[in-house]
Amino acid sequence: MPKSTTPSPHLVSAQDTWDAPAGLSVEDVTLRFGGIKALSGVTFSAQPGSITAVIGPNGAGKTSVFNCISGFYRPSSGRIMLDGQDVTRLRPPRRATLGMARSFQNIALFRGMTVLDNIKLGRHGHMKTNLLQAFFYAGPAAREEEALRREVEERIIDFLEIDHIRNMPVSVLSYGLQKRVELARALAMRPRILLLDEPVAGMNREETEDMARFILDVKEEWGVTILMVEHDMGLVMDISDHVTVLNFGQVIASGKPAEVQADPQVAAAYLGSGDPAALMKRLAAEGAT
Amino acid sequence: MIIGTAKESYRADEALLTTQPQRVWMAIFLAALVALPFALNDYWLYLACLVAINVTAATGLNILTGFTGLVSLGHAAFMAVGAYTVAWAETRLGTPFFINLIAGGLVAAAFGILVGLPSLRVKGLYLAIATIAASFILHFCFIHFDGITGGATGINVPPLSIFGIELATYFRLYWVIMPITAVMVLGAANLFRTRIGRAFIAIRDRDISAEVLGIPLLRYKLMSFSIASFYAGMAGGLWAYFFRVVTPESFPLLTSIFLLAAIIVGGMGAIIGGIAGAIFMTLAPELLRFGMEWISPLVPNAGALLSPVRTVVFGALIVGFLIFEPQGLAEIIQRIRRYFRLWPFRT
Amino acid sequence: MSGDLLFFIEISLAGLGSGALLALTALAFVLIYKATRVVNLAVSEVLMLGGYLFFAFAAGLGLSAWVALPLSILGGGLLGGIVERGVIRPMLGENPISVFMVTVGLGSILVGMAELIWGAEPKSLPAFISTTPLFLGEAYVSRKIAVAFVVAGVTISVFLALFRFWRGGVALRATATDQAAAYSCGINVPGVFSVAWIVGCATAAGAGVLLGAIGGISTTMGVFGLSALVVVIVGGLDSILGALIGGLALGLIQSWASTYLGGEYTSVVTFGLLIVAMMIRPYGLFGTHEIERL
Amino acid sequence: MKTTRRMAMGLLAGAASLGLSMGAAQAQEDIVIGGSLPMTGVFAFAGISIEAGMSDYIKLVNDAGGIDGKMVRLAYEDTGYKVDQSVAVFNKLTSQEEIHLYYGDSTGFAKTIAPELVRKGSMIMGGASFASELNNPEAYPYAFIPGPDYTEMVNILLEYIAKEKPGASIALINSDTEFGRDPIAAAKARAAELGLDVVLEIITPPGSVDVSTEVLKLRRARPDYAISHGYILAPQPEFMSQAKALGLETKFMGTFWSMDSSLWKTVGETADGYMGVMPYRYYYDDADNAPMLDKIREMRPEYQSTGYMQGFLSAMLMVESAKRVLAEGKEMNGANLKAAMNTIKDFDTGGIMGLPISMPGNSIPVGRVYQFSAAEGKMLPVSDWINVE
Repeated sequence: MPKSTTPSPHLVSAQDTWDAPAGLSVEDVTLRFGGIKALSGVTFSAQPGSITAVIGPNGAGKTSVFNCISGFYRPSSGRIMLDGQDVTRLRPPRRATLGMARSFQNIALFRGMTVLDNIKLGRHGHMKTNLLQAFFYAGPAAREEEALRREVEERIIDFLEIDHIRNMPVSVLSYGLQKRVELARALAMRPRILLLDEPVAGMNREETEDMARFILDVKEEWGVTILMVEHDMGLVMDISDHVTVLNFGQVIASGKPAEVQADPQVAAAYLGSGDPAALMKRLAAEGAT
Repeated sequence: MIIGTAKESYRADEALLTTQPQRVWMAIFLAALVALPFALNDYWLYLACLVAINVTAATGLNILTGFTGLVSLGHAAFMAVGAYTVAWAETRLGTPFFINLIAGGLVAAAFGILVGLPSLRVKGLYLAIATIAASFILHFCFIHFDGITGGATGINVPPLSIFGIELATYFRLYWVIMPITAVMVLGAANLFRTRIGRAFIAIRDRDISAEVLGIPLLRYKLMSFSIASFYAGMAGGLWAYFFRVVTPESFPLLTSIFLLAAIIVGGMGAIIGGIAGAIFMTLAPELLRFGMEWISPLVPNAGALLSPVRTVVFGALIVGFLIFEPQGLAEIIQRIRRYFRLWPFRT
Repeated sequence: MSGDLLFFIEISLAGLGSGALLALTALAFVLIYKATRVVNLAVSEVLMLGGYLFFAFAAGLGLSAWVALPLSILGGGLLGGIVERGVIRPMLGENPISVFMVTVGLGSILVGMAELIWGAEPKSLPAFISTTPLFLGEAYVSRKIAVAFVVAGVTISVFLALFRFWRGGVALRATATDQAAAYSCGINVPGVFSVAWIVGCATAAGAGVLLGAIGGISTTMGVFGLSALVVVIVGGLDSILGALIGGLALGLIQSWASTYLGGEYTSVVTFGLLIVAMMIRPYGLFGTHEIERL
Repeated sequence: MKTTRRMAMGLLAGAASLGLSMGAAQAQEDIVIGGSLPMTGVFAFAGISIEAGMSDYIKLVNDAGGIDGKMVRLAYEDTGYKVDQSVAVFNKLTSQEEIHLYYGDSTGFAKTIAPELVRKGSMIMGGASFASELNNPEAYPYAFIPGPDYTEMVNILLEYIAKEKPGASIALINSDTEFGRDPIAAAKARAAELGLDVVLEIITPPGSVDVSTEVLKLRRARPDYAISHGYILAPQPEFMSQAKALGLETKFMGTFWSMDSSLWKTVGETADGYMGVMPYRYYYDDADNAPMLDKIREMRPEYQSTGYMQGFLSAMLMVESAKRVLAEGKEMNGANLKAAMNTIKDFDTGGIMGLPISMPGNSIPVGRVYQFSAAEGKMLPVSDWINVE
C-alpha cells in the first residue's frame, strides 16, 4: 500500500491551512412552486462549530431548505447568509468554493469512478490546474495532484477508515460505506460548513454509531459547522447542539434538543395530536437506544 | 488484487503506468510503432496513417461523449473546420505546418464552443440532434462561403513540408502523423489524472451533484466541447495534409456516425477504447476486403458484395456491441489482461 | 388573382403536400417514442424498405398496386415487430443514447441488406397514382402530392381518434405516461411496446411507398427521415398533434425557402429552425416537459 | 501459458511475412490497368458496365497479340463509390502491382489522388469523372477525360439550342453537389455569348424527392429548354411528367450520366422527348464504318449501356498511349504516357465516337445531341457531331 515516508518540501502552502468554521443563517426564506408554498418565512441559524439538526415529518420542507441553502432552488424571498455574506444569488459551484459542502439523501456519488477519484473530486474548486497543464501533466499539475493524494490519503481515508476500498468502484459498495465515501468527498472540499441530508438513513445500528462518531469527530477535530436533516431521533438528540423543527414549510420550534422535545407543537406535528407526554416518552425511548 | 505493486511515493502511485509489465508492454508497443513503417508497404502505411488520424478524432469524441456524457453526432463537421483552416492557412498564408495544425485545432475548438451552447438547455438525444443540425449548417457554409472555402470544389492542399523537406509519401507522413497522435492520446490520458478530467466524469455521472461540488457545469461542458473539437480539428488538419484536398463532401454525416460507432465498439469512457475502436473500425472494412478475396472462388461475384456487406457489418457491430458488450473492446482487453495477469513476467 | 399571389398559393399548397408526408413519417417516430421512449432513427430506413417492398411486389412479382401496397405496409409492420422483440427489448432500461445508437446501427444493416438484394441504384416505382394535374380554383396541385396529403391527413386523424377513444390507444397513452402504473393496472405493457413498433414501422413503410411514388426509390432515400426527425423535435417527441402541425409547418417553410431563397437553402433553414426551436422550447412546441429531480 | 506464447509468436511471424510479401513487387510482365471501380453503391450500374467495356476492349487487344507481345490486364476492386475506399483500393493495387494506367471512379477521388499521381509520376489516370476542373493540364498533368468535360457537354447543348432556336430561354437545373454545381458558372457565360436567355436557375438539395415547387417555378418562367445536370435519373422524370401535365412546352435535356437509354426505358412514356449530349455512339446506332461497334455487338448480343462505351473508349485510349510509348522505346511513366496520349490526332475509334478524335489537352470536346423515343425505347440522334473546342 502506498505510503510516503519523506514529505516533499513544496507541498506546504497557504492552502494547507484550514479555514475557520462558518456560521449560516437562513432569514425569512419563502419558496413557491407555482401556487404552492413549499417554505414560508423560514428563519433559523447554525452557529459556527456547532451541530444543528433540522427535523420534521415527511414533506415538511427539510430538503427544500437544503436545496435553497446549496443553491438548487432560488428562494422567492428571504436571504441565505454565510458568515455574514449574502449568498442567496450565488450559483452552487460558487457556494462550494466559499466552503459549503453537502451530501445527498439518495447518495450522489459518481458511479463510474473509484472511491479515491470520488473523494478527489471534492477538492475540485480549490485546485488550480488549467487545461494546458493538465494536458501535459506539467509540473504544477503533477504537484497539485500529489499534494491532493497525500491529503486525501492521510487526512481523510485514514480518518474515515476506508483504506481497504479506495480503489474500488463505488457501485460495488454497501449503502453504509457509500454514505461514508460521500462524507469523505464532502470533507475533501475542506468545508467550513457541512450539510448532511439524512446521513444515517437506511443504516443498521453499528453503521449509525460509526457515522455519529465521525460526525462528532468532524466537528471536534476539523472544526466544521454541521447542519443536518435527519429522521433518526436518537442520533439527533444525541449529537445536536441545536434543533430546528419544520412542519408544512414553517419553523414550529427551535432550541436545544431537550427544549424541542418538550414542545407540544412538535409533538402535535409528529403525532397529529397534542399529547406531549406520549411523544416525550417515545423520543426519550428512541434517544436511549 | 495484484500483489507486489508497492510504491515508494504518491507520485509513483499517480503515474500512468503503475506496474512493471505495463511499462514493458508499452515499450514494446512504442518500438513496434517505430518499426512499423519499415515493415509495411504503401497500402498498409496508408491505413496506418488513416488509423492514426481516426484515433485522434475518436479520442476527442470519447472525451466529449464517453467521459462527459454529451453525445455529438457532428464531430465530422469539426474535423472539416480543422481541415479547411489548415487548407486555407497553407494556401493563403503559407504559414508553417505546425502553426496551421494548431490553428486548425483552435478554430475547431471555437466552433465547438459555439455548437456546445445548446448543451445549456438540452441534453442527451436532443443535444445529439442539435449537433447534427449544426453540422448541416456548417456544411452549407462550406459550400457558400466560397471566398474562404473554395465553394463546391474545395481547396487543394500543397504537400506538407517541414524545414523545406516535402513530406508527401505515406512513409514520411507517418513520422508526422503518428507522433502527433501519440501526444494527443497521452494528453487525453493526462487530462483524466487531473481535476479537469474528474470534473468531466462527474458531469457525465450526475451533473447536478457535480455542481454542488464546485464544478461550474456550463464552463466544463463547453470546455469538453472545445477539447473534443480541438482534437477533431487536429485530426482534420492532418487529414487535409494526408488527402491533400478538402471539399464540402469530405466529411459527411456518416463520418460522425463512424466515429461514434468507433468509441461504442472500442469502449466509451476509456482512453484505450477510443484507440481500439478507431483501429478496429478503420481496419475492419479492409479485413472484409481480404475476406471477400478468400471466398471469391466459392461465391460468384463476391467482389460486388463487398460494399453492402460492409454496410451490414458496420451496423451489426454497433448493434452487437451495444447489446452484448456495452463496455466495448476496452472491457475485452481488460478481461484478457486479467486472464494473463502478469504474463510473461510471472506465470 | 395576381400572378404572384397565385404563385404563392401554389407553392404553399405544394409545401403542405410534402409537409403531410413529413407529418406521416414524424407520426412513426412519435408512436414509437410515446410507447417505448426510443427515438428510432431506423424509421428512415424502414421508410426506404417500404418503398423497396412495394417495388418488389409490384414490379418484381407483378402484383397489382392495391395488393402490393398493403403487403408493403404489412412487411414494414412485421419488421417493426421483429426488431422490437429481438433487439429493442433486450435494451430496455439502458441509456436512451445507447438505444438510439442501436437504431442507427439497424438502419445501416437495413441499407446494406437492401443494397444486397436490390442493388444501390435508384429505381422508379410502377405508376399507380395518375399524373393528371389537379386544380383548386386556379391553383395547380400535383396529383401525387394531393394524394399524399389526403392519405397522410386521414391516417393522422384516424390515429388521433384512436388515441382518444379506442381501448388500445388509451393503453398506449397510459403506458406513455407511466409504465409502472400502467403495468399495475393490468395493461400488457410489452404488448403495447410491440404494437407501437409494429404500427409505427408500418406507418413508415406506407410513407415510403408514397414517397417512392413521387420521387422514385433509392437506398439513400432515408435522408428524408432526418427532416421528419426535425419535425418531431420541433413538434414534441410525444405529440401526434405536434407531428401534424410541425410537419405541415416545416413543409411550408421548406417550400418557401426553396422558392424564394433557392433549393440549396432548404436544409440550412430546416436545421436553423431546429436549433432556434430547441433553444426556445427544448421539449418541443407540444411535447411534455419532464422536470429533472434531484 | 506455453501455447498462448507460441500462438502469439506465430501470429507475429505471420503478420511479418504478410507485410513482407505485400512489400515485394510481383514479378511482372503484363501491362496492368488499375481500377477503383464502383461495382456497388449508387454508381454501381455504371461501374459494372465500365468494367465490362474495359474488359472487352482488353480482350480484343490480347486476342490480337497484346501490345508488343505483352498482355494487358485489368486489376480492379470495388469502391462502393466512396472516396476513401477508392483511395484505399488505389494504394492497395499500386503497392501490389506495377501500374502505369489507372481508372478512377469519381471526381472526389480524381482530385484526392491527383497530387499522389504527380508525386509518383508513374501513371496516367482517366475515369468516370468528367469534372471541368480536371480539364486543366497544368493542375492535373496526368489526368485525362475520355470525352468532353461537363462544361463542354453543356456547351454542346447550348450550341445546339442556339442553332435550333436562336434567343431561346433556358432553365438550369442542378443538384446541390460538387457534381451538380460543376458547369453552372461556365454555362451561364456561354449562354450569354450565344445570345441565349437563362431565365431560371434551380438548385435541388440532395435527396429531395418532391419537385412540385420547382415545377411551379418552371411553369412561371416557361423556358424553352431546361438543362439538368448532377443527376442520374431522379428527379428528372418527375419534372417531366409534371411539366407535361401542366402543358409546358419545355424540352428537358441532360448530360452524359443521365443519358443511358435503358434507364429511361424504365420510365416509360414520360421519357419521350428527353434530350441530352452523348460523346459516344449507342450500342444500337446505325453507323457505317464502325467495326468496333460491330465487334461489341458480336461479343455482347444484348444492349450495353453508355457506361460500357465509356469504359471501352477509356481502355482504348490507355492502350493506345501505352502502345505509342513502347513503340518509341521510352520508359512507361506518367509524363511519357501523357505526351503520347496528346499525340493522338484524328484517331479512328472504330466508330465508338462519331468523329476521328484528337486529345490536345485533357479532354475530347466532341458530342452529339440525342433524343429519347419512348416508342422505340432508344436514343436517336437529332444533331450532327459537335466539336466545341
